[in-house]
Amino acid sequence: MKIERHDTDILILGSGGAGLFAALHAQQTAPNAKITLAVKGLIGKSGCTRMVQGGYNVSLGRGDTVERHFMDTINGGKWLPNQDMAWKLCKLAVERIHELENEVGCFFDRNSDGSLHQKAFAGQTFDRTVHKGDLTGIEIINRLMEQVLARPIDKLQEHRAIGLIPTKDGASLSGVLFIDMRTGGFRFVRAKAVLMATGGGPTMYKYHTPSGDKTMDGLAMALRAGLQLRDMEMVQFHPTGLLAGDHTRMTGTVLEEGLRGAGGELHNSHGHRFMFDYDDKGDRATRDVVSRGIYAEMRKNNVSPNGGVYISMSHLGPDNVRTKFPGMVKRCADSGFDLAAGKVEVVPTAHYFMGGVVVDENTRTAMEGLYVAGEDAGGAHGSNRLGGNGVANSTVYGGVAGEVMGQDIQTMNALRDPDETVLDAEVARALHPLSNRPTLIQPLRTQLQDAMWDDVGVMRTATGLKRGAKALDALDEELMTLGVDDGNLAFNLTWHDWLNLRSLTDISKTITAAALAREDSRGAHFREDFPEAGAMETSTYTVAEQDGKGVKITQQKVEFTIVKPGETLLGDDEPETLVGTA
Amino acid sequence: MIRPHRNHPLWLAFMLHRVSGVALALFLPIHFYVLALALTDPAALNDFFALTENIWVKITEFGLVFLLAAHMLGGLRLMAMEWLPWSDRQKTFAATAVAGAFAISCSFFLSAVSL
Amino acid sequence: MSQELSVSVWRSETNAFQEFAVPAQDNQTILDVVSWIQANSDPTLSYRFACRVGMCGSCAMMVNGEPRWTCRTHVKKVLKSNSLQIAPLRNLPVVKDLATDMEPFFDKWVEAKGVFQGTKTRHDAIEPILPDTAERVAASTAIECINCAVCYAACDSVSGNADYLGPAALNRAWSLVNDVRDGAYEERIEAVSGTGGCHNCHSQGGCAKYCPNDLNPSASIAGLKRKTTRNWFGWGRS
Amino acid sequence: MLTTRLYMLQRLTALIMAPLVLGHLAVMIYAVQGGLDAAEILGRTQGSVLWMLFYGAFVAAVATHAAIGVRVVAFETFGLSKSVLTPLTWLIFILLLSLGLRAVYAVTLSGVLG
Ligand SMILES: Cc1cc2nc3c(=O)[nH]c(=O)nc-3n(C[C@H](O)[C@H](O)[C@H](O)COP(=O)(O)OP(=O)(O)OC[C@H]3O[C@@H](n4cnc5c(N)ncnc54)[C@H](O)[C@@H]3O)c2cc1C
Ligand code: HEM
Ligand code: SF4
Ligand code: F3S
Ligand code: FES
Repeated sequence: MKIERHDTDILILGSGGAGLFAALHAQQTAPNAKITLAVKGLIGKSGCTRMVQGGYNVSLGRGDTVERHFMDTINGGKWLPNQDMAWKLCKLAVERIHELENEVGCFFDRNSDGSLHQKAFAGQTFDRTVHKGDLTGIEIINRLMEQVLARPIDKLQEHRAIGLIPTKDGASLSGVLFIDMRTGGFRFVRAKAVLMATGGGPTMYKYHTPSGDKTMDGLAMALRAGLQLRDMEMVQFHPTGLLAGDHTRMTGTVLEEGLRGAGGELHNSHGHRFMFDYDDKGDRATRDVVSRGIYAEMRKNNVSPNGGVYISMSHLGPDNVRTKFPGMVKRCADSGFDLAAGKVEVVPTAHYFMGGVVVDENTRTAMEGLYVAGEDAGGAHGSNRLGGNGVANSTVYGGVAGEVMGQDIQTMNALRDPDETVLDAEVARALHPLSNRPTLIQPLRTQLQDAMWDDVGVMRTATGLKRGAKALDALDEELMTLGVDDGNLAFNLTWHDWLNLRSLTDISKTITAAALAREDSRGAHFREDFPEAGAMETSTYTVAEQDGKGVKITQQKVEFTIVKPGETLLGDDEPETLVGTA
Repeated sequence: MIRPHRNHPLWLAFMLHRVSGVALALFLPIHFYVLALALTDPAALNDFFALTENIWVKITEFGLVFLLAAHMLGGLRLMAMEWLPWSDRQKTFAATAVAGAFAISCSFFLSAVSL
Repeated sequence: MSQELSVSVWRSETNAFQEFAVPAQDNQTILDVVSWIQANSDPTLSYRFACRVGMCGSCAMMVNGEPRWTCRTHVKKVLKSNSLQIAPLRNLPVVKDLATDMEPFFDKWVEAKGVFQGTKTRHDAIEPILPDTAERVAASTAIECINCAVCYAACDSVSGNADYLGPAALNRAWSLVNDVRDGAYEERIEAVSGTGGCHNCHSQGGCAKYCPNDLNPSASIAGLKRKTTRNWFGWGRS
Repeated sequence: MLTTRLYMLQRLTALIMAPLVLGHLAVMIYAVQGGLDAAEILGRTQGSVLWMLFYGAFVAAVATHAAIGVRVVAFETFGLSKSVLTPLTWLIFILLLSLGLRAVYAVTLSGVLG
């Protein structure tokens, strides 16, 4: 198989908030460098940053402080976050939002006096979420995309990264192997610095929110390249995903959190408002609590026709709902549901992946030349991500990566040569299904999603996790026997379905192993057999690493570099929460 | 060709304006030629006018005046849309333009045939 | 609804429509129909999607001759005598089957100067802007575009004129022309006044009719014609 | 293919023509009553400077307007290349202008001068 070769100075994988910001900042830091942006989909039109609804957390004074934002992030992450990363996230978010408004051209919603409007998002002690209606991500990504498209940056669209290719000694990264999806050919791009910003994405669950192009390729590549991954058991579920049947891609997509905030009620099949059976805050409890409440109802079989529960808004007055949530009402209507006057079936849905590659607060990894930012990087959120911290994280660290790479390449003289055996192995790996007899791929994806949902999902037990691990091993074996027609490799979605499944299976195994190793319940990770959170002072996080054919999980002590459990950065006179005061 | 994506009033208004414009442009040289007959061959001009008693010629003329009126009203509508602050009533505008054109040309036609 | 839909899908290899029978479902979008075919019936079918909820604008196709975002188009809404015809979006080159090359669309977006040019930096305060001044309302009305190119496919001025920047790019330019924070008014007016500029719009209105987000590029372009006319007479901005 | 200049020319000539078209239509409706008659028409127009200016302006405007209009259609509908468009526009303009002015001359001045 012929491989096209191509050289660049800085290579960026992914065009979400992290990838686009990296491209911009790299160009600003090193204007003469050759910068290449490679994406699995179209630039700016793939990934999840575009799908951000709620908004962007940033402390902009008026009583709020970076310290307060930081404490919310640490508390939300149940003391597992890498504190230096969390601090930098909160601090730089302030500069980033100014940059987005003043330089990139985003226009966020204003108060009637012309200042930025900030709204409440669950789990925070200040109304600090900047937004553009309920379509914040489109505004951020469209504006970033324009800026990037207008600059002299090389674009490799519909180029799927399939392997990180190290140098012979394995210490540094030489470049990245791609499939040019439009032709089906291979392309190897050498670069002095590579940013991986492929955005994680827990799409191995039966119900999931992320965009279809996200299938954990980045983390699977990193794992194969020998990098350490942390917090891999931490999968965030959003409680209210649309449930419209297994045959539609709409199933799993998010019905926004604001619905419950505004008074939306969750009912089971008997019309019972069940959330108060599980938590005093009822329907307004946090994401993880509500997800578990719904999951418990599903187990008791109090379910709607498609196997979920209902969200009901009609008691708030259909017209009121229509004016308050026009986007959601229209979206449901397009799918055939009446959110304003009727009730809509919902189910918890896998939303965000807190786990990721171990990096420092400058996005550097253990491998020279490889940088990771955005949802692919672990550490900033710990065991749970606050709503509104996801896009702040990807834009902050994408920008950091751009600057750091722009500086680092000044001292890297030459491009590094690849280990050709790894290159060949990666090509062979991708070609594997083409030599098998063609079969359908989708049924196996469904099996994977069922296995992960049933046994490695919202609530976990050792028995379930072990059952899940066994199912995954079987799935893995079967996957290697599935074949894809090699008649025409150009835009061959079925081939990519197979490759997607390959990455998802690898990472699913890692999630399962980490979940089994973590014998407590923190944030998004809930073990029915270990329901306690454990002592905060001795908190550890999991680190996964490739070990032969399997994965090895170790526990690392959390370093409380800025604040220790029981302490706070807030002054004695500062109230615990300022929600609703600004 | 009216393909599905063209099947709406504003596209039809556009097509009417285009067809009428081109038809007028094709008719004009003939019109000028006929009038110039006054200079070269006045008798021929009168013969031509005699033709206008013919019902088919009348219908053709009706068509032309209709096109001129429709084109003008359509053109005024466009300029109103482009230069006056935008209004969502443009569709009504389009309809009014065509209706107005129709009225004018009908009155012309009626007065021409009602002898 | 009967048990099976008869669906004809454009295939680039044969340059012809190919027939498929697809099981009908209660909640089924056009994207689901296409996905079903690829997953179950013909694995070689190519198409594009990402978000599946109407945010990314990558799934647009011609459905029964009309441009639509397929992930948010319910089958029931467009089904005609139990059959569907699905083709790649008009006015763009086809990569394969139902997937088009959107490059010309985005090149024009940049050509129309659909890119913000700030006058401030990240170290300056964010400009207080009253949300309901006439200019801001105009800018905001045009802003929620997902660059799906549905309008671009609906427009016959685009099909007739390869240079024409098209409704989406001009709509973006109009939003920026009204953005008081932007510092490139003159360049943008220049950019939309050239051979492919706003004057090539013949107010066909298909853009506004089909925009899935209820935007009105037609109105935005009319706005640009107004501004360029003022500029031509040397009358200043508003 | 319209630039701002051509666009403005087309709109301005259209604006000039609007009242002229109305006037012309009114005369036509009046004239056809009782049938068209060369002598009647010529009797009204011949020797009238006002009618000459009226129709002269009309012809100048329409030649410009229609030439630009046909150019657009030739480009968009028939895909004529850009190199032929400009000569074509001028050709139509000159053709319409000369034919038109000759007609105006015929119905207004010819009797007086010749
Ligand atoms: C529906 C939804 C709503 C959300 N709402 C919010 C919110 O309100 N607030 C908030 O803070 N966060 C929210 N998030 C989370 C937020 O979107 C993410 O945290 C963040 O945007 C991730 O950014 P990223 O740049 O890392 O990845 P993404 O934006 O996901 O981009 C990943 C990019 O990598 C590309 N890619 C993937 N694989 C490959 C490959 N193999 N080769 C090349 N390229 C590849 C993709 O095509 C894409 O371009 C939401 C997420 C979802 C799904
Ligand atoms: C009798 C003489 C006229 C002729 C021969 C004529 C011819 C044409 C032609 C051929 C076009 C091009 C059509 C197109 O682009 O689709 C056109 C366009 C146009 N005409 Fe006329 N026209 C005449 C009178 C008028 C009048 C009286 C008005 C208005 C008051 C007018 C307004 C317009 C406008 C605004 C356009 C531009 C349409 C567009 O850009 O979409 N025309 N004309
Ligand atoms: S204006 Fe509407 S139809 Fe056109 S690209 Fe934007 S969202 Fe799509
Ligand atoms: S459809 Fe095309 S012609 Fe103008 S009004 Fe819209 S851009
Ligand atoms: S898939 Fe994103 S808009 Fe349809």
